[in-house]
Amino acid sequence: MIKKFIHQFASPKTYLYQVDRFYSYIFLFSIITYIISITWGLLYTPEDFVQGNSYRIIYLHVPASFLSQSLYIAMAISSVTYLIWRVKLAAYLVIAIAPIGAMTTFIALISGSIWGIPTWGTWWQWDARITSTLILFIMYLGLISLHNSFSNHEKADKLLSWLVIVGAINIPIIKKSVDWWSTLHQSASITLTDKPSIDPVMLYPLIGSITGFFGLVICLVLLSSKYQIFIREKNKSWVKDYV
Amino acid sequence: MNNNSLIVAENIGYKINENKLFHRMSFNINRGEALHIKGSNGSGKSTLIRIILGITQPVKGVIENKSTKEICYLGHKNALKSYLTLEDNINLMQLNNNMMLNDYLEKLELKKYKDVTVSNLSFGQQKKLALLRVFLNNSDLIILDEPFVGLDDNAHLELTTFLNNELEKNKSVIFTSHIPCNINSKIIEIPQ
Amino acid sequence: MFRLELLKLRKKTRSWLGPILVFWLIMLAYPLTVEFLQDKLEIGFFSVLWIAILISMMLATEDIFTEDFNDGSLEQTLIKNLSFSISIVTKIFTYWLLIGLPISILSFIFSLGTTEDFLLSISIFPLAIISSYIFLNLFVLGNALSLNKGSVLGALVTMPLALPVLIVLGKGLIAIQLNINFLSFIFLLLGSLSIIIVVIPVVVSYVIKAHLE
Amino acid sequence: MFNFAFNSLYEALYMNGHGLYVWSVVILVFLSLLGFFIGYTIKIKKIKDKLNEPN
Repeated sequence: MIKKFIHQFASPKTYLYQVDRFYSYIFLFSIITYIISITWGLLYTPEDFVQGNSYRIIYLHVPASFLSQSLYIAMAISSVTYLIWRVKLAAYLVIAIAPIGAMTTFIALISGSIWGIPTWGTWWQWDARITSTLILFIMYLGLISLHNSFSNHEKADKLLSWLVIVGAINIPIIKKSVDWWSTLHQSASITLTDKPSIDPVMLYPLIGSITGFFGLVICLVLLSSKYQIFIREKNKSWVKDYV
Repeated sequence: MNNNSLIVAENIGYKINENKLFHRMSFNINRGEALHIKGSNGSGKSTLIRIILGITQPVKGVIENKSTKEICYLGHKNALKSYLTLEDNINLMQLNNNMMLNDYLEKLELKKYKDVTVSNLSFGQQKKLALLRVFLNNSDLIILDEPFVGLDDNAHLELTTFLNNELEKNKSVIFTSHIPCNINSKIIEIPQ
Repeated sequence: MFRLELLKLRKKTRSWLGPILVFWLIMLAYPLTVEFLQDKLEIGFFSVLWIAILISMMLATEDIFTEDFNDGSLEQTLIKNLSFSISIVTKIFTYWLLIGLPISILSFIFSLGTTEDFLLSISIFPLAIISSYIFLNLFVLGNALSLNKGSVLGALVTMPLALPVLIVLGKGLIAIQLNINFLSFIFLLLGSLSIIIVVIPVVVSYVIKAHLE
Repeated sequence: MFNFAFNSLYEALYMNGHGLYVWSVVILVFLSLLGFFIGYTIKIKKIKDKLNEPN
């Protein structure tokens, strides 16, 4: 029963129409929230007592590093659906997300190191959290290069999904790395469990920037999945009359 | 669908990156029956064989293999280790404890090359060595992809007689071959 | 099954002796390059040791599947009723036995030679054995993924998986040198090894099946 | 809550020494977002034209 539901819901055609319907709303909502919370965070919140103004990078760094991991988990989930239920759309999603995940991880890395200059004095520090994000970045590159090196799409999808699943083992290591090797990195400002360790005035813009950035990234994923669907289903009849 | 049908295929279809190789192909192979797959090169003969073998999943349709024993298969590549001697290759193919081994080595004149490394053997001899796997098989389905290529006359004759009496032993054979051979078999044509 | 794999690899000296020689070369070259720092040899020694194990394992899996893929014996193993991942596990074990084990023994001898501290070298031995096996499994996955596309892609894909292991090795090493209880690191590696031993062959079997399609 | 943290635009840019880092990150993030959005819209448009041409 589930298989029928998934196939019926997740057929590229219905997906495409859904995306078109919601895309503009999501895009509008997230661009507004993002702009507001960034300006709010950058210009309207008071200076941090310890780090002065450089802490404001948190509004750009935290959403990016948060997204880089959740995008990978999203890829892992869609590769599992692809391998178990042979849902074509899930394979397109995996390939659609990979470059965007690479972008967010790249932003997280660069913003982290730029943030490091004033606070830790060096732009690169072999601290566990940063190295794991670097590892994640290399994994994204590995995934993209693996996908591009195969002409036969079905084969590339299968290999990619298996690599994503094996790579997913690395995500908990990143999570654990902050407390396992208690090193330089400040422990996560927002953890789902305990009380956030930054005071509310700075917290609200942070939550705003995360939701805004999240929405924008989702729009990017929708766009790139549309692109994937066009490439892969180009000689299907419905694509012609859709276009 | 009588019970002695070994392979049953219902309108299987296959396509690579949107271009269709073949579709709506159904056939079934009974025990003791031979099937000759004909088609110009690149028309998907080998892909069909790989689908029957179960290596490749057909994009559409269903294929069912009722034989419990391992399938005896020989493709274009004859799966030999060129850096090892003929003797080692026979061990690798796990044929060394087969009593018929020696007289087939005699028939195919491979006896005297026992410890010659395979890379020094001629193409025909390597083919015969690979065919040992077919002569000494104990499976009830034999699949051969262009088996007669590179064989001299007596080996060609040897293989044809062998395949014919395998059919009498109620085994079934699926093969592709551009070289004519007198094995009475059903024929399937793959359109271009 | 294992006997056959052993036969196949033993006769192919280039592919099992090669990695060991490379390991030997790296370990010999190390003291030569830091001749004047005679007393500080130990600190650099172990990092070079781990990197040498990593590289020789990468070389060991250079053509672990490519050769069988090209000459068609991969299809033959696939058709056999014996499950495909078991034949992969035996293949990896043979490679480890002929390449990983000698390298771990060598690393024990070398560490004995450089640090002259028997207890330290003895405790290095299990770390070397486990990590060489983990690296071998990871690079086998890398090789399987990039079967006919050259091993650069395989290395790029596997590197991120191997790095956390290197981090754990580094931490384990410090624990040994300060001789606080380093058993926890060995168990940590053993734990990840036991997961990898099960997961990787299954994944590799699916990956190769995808290649053969 | 909404008082302007800096008393002049210049100070907002300078952020007593940290402005360079903060604003370079802001530029980086906006450029990459912009780049990806434009990149994908162009790609989709191109492939749409290619699909429309043949028939």
